[in-house]
Amino acid sequence: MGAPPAVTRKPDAVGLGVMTGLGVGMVALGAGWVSGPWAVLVAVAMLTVLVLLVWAGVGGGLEVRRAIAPYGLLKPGILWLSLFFLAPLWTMAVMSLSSKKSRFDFFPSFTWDWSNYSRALTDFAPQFGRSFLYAGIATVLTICIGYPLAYAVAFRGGRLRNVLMGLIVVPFFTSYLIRTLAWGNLLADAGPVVAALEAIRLDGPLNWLGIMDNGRLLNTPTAVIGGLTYNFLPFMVLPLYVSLEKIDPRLVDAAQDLYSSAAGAFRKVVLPLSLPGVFAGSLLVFIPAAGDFVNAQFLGNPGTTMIGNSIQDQFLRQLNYPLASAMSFVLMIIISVAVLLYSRYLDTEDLV
Amino acid sequence: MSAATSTRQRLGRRAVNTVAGLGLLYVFLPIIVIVVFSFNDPVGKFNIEWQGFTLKHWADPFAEPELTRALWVSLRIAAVATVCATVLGSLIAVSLSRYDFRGRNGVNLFLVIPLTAPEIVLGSSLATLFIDRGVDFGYTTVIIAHIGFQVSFVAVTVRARIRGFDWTLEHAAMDLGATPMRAFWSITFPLILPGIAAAALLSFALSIDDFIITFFNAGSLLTFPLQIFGASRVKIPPQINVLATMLLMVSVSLMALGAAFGARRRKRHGVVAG
Amino acid sequence: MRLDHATKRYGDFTAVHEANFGITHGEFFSLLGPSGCGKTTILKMIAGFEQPTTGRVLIGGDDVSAVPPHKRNVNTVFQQYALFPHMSVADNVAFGPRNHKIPESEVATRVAEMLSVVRLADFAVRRPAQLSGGQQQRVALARALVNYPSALLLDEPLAALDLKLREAMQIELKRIQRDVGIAFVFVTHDQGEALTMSDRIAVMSQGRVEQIGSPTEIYRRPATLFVAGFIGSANLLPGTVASSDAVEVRVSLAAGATVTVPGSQVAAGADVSAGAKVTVMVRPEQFVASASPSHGDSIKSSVTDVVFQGASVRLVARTGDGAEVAAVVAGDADVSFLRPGAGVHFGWRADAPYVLSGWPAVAGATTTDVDRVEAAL
Amino acid sequence: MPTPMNRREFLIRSGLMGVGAMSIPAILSACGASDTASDTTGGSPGRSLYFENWPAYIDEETVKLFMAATGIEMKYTEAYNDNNEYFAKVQPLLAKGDKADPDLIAPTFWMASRYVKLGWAQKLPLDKIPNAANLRPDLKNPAWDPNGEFSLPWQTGIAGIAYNTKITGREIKGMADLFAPEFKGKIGMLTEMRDTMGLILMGEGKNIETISTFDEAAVGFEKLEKAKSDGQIRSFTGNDYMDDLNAGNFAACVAWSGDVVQLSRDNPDIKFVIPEEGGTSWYDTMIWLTGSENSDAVAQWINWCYDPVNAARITAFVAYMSPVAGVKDELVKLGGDAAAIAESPLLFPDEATLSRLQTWGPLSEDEEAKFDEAFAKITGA
Repeated sequence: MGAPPAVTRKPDAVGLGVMTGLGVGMVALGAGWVSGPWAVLVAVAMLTVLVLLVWAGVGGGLEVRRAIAPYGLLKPGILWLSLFFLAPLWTMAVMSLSSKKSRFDFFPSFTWDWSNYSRALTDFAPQFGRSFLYAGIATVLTICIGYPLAYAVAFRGGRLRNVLMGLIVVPFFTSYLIRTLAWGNLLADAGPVVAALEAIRLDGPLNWLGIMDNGRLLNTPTAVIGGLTYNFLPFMVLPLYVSLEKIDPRLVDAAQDLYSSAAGAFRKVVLPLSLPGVFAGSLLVFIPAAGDFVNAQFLGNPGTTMIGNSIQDQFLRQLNYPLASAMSFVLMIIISVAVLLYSRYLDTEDLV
Repeated sequence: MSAATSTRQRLGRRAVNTVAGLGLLYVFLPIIVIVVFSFNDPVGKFNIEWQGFTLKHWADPFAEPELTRALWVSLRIAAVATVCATVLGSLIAVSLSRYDFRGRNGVNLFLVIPLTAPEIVLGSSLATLFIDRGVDFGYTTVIIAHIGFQVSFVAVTVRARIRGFDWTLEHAAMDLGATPMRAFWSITFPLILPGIAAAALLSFALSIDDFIITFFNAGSLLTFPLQIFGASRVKIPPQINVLATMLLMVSVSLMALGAAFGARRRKRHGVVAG
Repeated sequence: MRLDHATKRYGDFTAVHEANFGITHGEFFSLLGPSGCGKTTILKMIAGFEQPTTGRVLIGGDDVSAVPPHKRNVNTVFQQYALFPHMSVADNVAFGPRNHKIPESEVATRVAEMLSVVRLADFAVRRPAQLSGGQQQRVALARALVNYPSALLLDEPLAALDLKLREAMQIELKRIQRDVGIAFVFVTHDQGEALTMSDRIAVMSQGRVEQIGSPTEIYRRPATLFVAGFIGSANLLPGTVASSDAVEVRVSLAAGATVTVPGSQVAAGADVSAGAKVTVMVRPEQFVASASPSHGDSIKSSVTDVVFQGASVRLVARTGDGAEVAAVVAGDADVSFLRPGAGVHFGWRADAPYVLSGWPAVAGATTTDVDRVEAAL
Repeated sequence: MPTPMNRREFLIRSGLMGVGAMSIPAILSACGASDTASDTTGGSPGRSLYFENWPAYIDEETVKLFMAATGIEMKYTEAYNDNNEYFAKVQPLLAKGDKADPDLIAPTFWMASRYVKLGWAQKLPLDKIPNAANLRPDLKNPAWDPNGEFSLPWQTGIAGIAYNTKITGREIKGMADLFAPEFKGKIGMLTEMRDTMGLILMGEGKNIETISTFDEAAVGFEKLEKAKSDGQIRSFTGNDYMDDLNAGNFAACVAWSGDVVQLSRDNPDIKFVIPEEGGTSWYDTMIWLTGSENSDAVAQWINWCYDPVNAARITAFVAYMSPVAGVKDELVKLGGDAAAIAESPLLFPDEATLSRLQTWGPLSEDEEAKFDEAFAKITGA
């Protein structure tokens, strides 16, 4: 009885159609496809459809009502997302093809101006490159740090699992900015981390490896990547923990019973079973890291700016909305394509 | 098992634990700095160098009126946005996990997309919409922006938590004469409430701490993170550390409370629906 | 209570096809069939969770097809009980009466009374999770019965219990049904359960009601090959009608013998004209095994397996055309000649064989657990 | 499996959601305006005032004393962090012809000229500001506000070099020191283009008062670009350079005089120097935004601040040069630290020092865009 029947019902089509229609109407109103009297007309039409829907629900039997019910529950949320997620994307797309008549023209007009895109891709290629590079390295690092953490909690945590998990997550309940600033203090030239590294004479090798720059950590790529790694660590640890926790420890025993070494058991049993967590975590870390500008701003130098810094600068300081929109759009498209390719490996439901 | 392998295994085990311990230290390092410096007695504008222990900032955590005001702004925004987003998101989650209907996969995808778009894209696109439509930035725009990213988050979290919920319970209630409304409120709701509450708490935390999206849509409104961002360029009063530590303590106690409540519930109900 | 040509379709899929039968007051009525046959859908139409696509559901003469479940005076015991985990046993039981706005004092009396009927008076304050499976099952019963429904619908209520408990609960259910005297509509895929408890059984397959009758009727005189094979164990021997008249039908079996069956032992409506494809059913306990051909009809086969089962011995043999047949002989009979590989002749009393239309998919013995069917009869 | 709803419930649900959803656009456009306005101070026009200023740019007393003296309800906030950023915040409102939250803001002179050019500033009610006469003569009637009717300076200052002797171990004299290899990765520059570029260009022997095209300044941008790619420059900062200087992350950086005076009170290792090649002088100036109706309050406030007694109190705290004549005498009267400040050459520079300072001349819109773009490219944003 628990599972829904694997058959579709006819009134579904009506519900789906109505909801899609209302969603499109919402986007139309939000993105300004229609204006003035037409907007009123669209609003009236949407209202009419809603009234008809209610009327059908009341007049129609159990079946009709039941077929409409799921859409009824979805409607408010979906309409909200249509208005405040889809419509903005549309507006942004239009903006990215607009041009400004003068420097202080605050209402750029739509002119199919593709130059915004060519500028975004040429002038800001280094920033795009750095964003993906830093985000990529940070993702790998979160796996390196997060995996042992999640593993230790899931398999060694015993009854303290939840407490330990809480301990790992709790620091991230302090403000993101304050945490990043605190890293700035820790990594400062006269700060404790540099002092500690010097005390154990690691500064030489680290300089040589390019991890430290002339004995400095703050305002180097290392600091930016470190900040990204730190700030997005929980997004890796949580899905990893969820997938590791599901693994029955007896599977490891079974593998060892079947002559596998401890490392072999890990490699052949635990690791493959935890891969969905690794995939989900990677997305959850990579995406926000690629768009971040806080770490690069607080911990970086002029040579470590990421695309987020550029978008923010173009949008909020240079007021070049068309260029900022084009950059945002490129960023989103690159990430969406990456996510689509990546998501072949996992179900969307595994994401959180 | 030979002595050699068991030694190796013990070593391996110790290595994992050591790495995990170091990881935990890494996680806590900046927090220690934040907490310690809330007791610092800085000379001048900057709370960077350790100067001496004092309790005075704790005695008067609200000494910085602008900071306190910003914290209030953030709390208010988070409260309103979380309530709205929790309702919208939970409805979606209930609909998705309870019904099978045409377009369900589409809705699932639609929900995930906002979660996979970088914050800067969400923030700047929404700001573009507001500018384009001539909407003034302020409370409303920030709340709208927050609800936007929270809805997806709540929907996905609640959906995960109520996956496996036994919807026959609702049938049973109606079979026993309960109206569908009553069946929902007296049976389903109390059982999925922990899941919803957890999602609401998390999205509240997300809202309070959101910087990037808010930065684009706040206009001249200052939320707590925006205030910190402003302060970071001029002077960072120790009260920031005090308030951050207080927020931390509140969330820790909320989590502890949640854990304790959850444990008691599990013991009493056995079956966990949430 | 009646289903009047009730049909339920989901899209192109017909879950229930023209269900048309009545259930009388005080009757223990079972819906029996393999999973997916539509029996649960019928139950849901009666409870109100589903509406017939065409046809009607009548309770006490009123058409309730469109009445929602909370307004129907029937209650359900769900498969996994669906007890409310956040409520005590007493609150679970009181849930129905409270919905009907019955004064709290009376609710308390009723709950106490009903809990004592199901012998759970001492467990009123516990949570469902603190009870055993059997106790949970009785709470579910009490929770439904406390509403004094005109009929109780039970959806595979015993499926979650282990064998011993299931048998105990069968007796308990029957006792309670006799005590409260209302109609029980019992959905099960376990024929043993149905045969044990029911006054009447509706056997269903692929959305259709194949036969409705008392346990003896459907066991002895199955209407279709499906019923014959599904209820109890049967040896289904395909053959062709050699000749037939008013008195008897002669069938030549694929296994290589000719059988004479009295006219009274032909399924209603079966085509027994000469040349028609028919199946002769003989229950394993009706076979008489002997080392040499006895008088009367018999089929020759060779023993493949002898299983001693205490009270009886189960004999598996293979006929000339390769079909496997089974027989059950008394445990104290002399079976020394039955060694694997030995030839054996199966004979029967003249009125034992039974003729059905059509050929089975697999000739020979159906694999249902024989002992339990026997015990039920 | 699906559960039916009854009619009433269905009605309520669908109806509420429908109405809720439909009204969002209405709410969206309706409450936007009212809602930001509600954040400003209430009260009748003329009796309330909202001044948005740079952080740490006033002592705490002045606002309280002003409110007590006049009965005007004043809101004073410090969210003006960056000229460009603040411009971005208010432009959607002002460009539409709406009112921004504050009545008064204190942009730097070149940004103030942009507000005036765009028509987003109102003429000050000078007839009600008798103390305007106290304005230092050298600040009167700037090129972009020839009649001096749109702006009255808040504070003026010098951009020069600040350094931490603990890190440098030596005295810093001029711009060449900022590009010295020994300080690689230890040098800070300001995100304020005119100050950073001004010093660099003056270091290259240019006169920034006469520069009007990008080409004339290109050499400075090349110099900065090279320093950046060499890793000489650690970061571009706003006011937070003080943080890095104090913590020793910067050996030296481009800095503003008043900040360093304040900072060196707590940390004597921090020094400020006007480069041998010369420093820039700049001023932040109060402008009255369009749409504000509080003309009385604006007049009273400016008049209050231009009273040398009040101006001296502010100066004693912020340690910048006051635009108000007669402040030095008032400082001496105050005695103590304030009197000490009165002797500071950074607050009251002598003629020789003043002659080493230059102020950027006006740039056309297109040329300014080129400067900003080139600078943004180097700062990496």
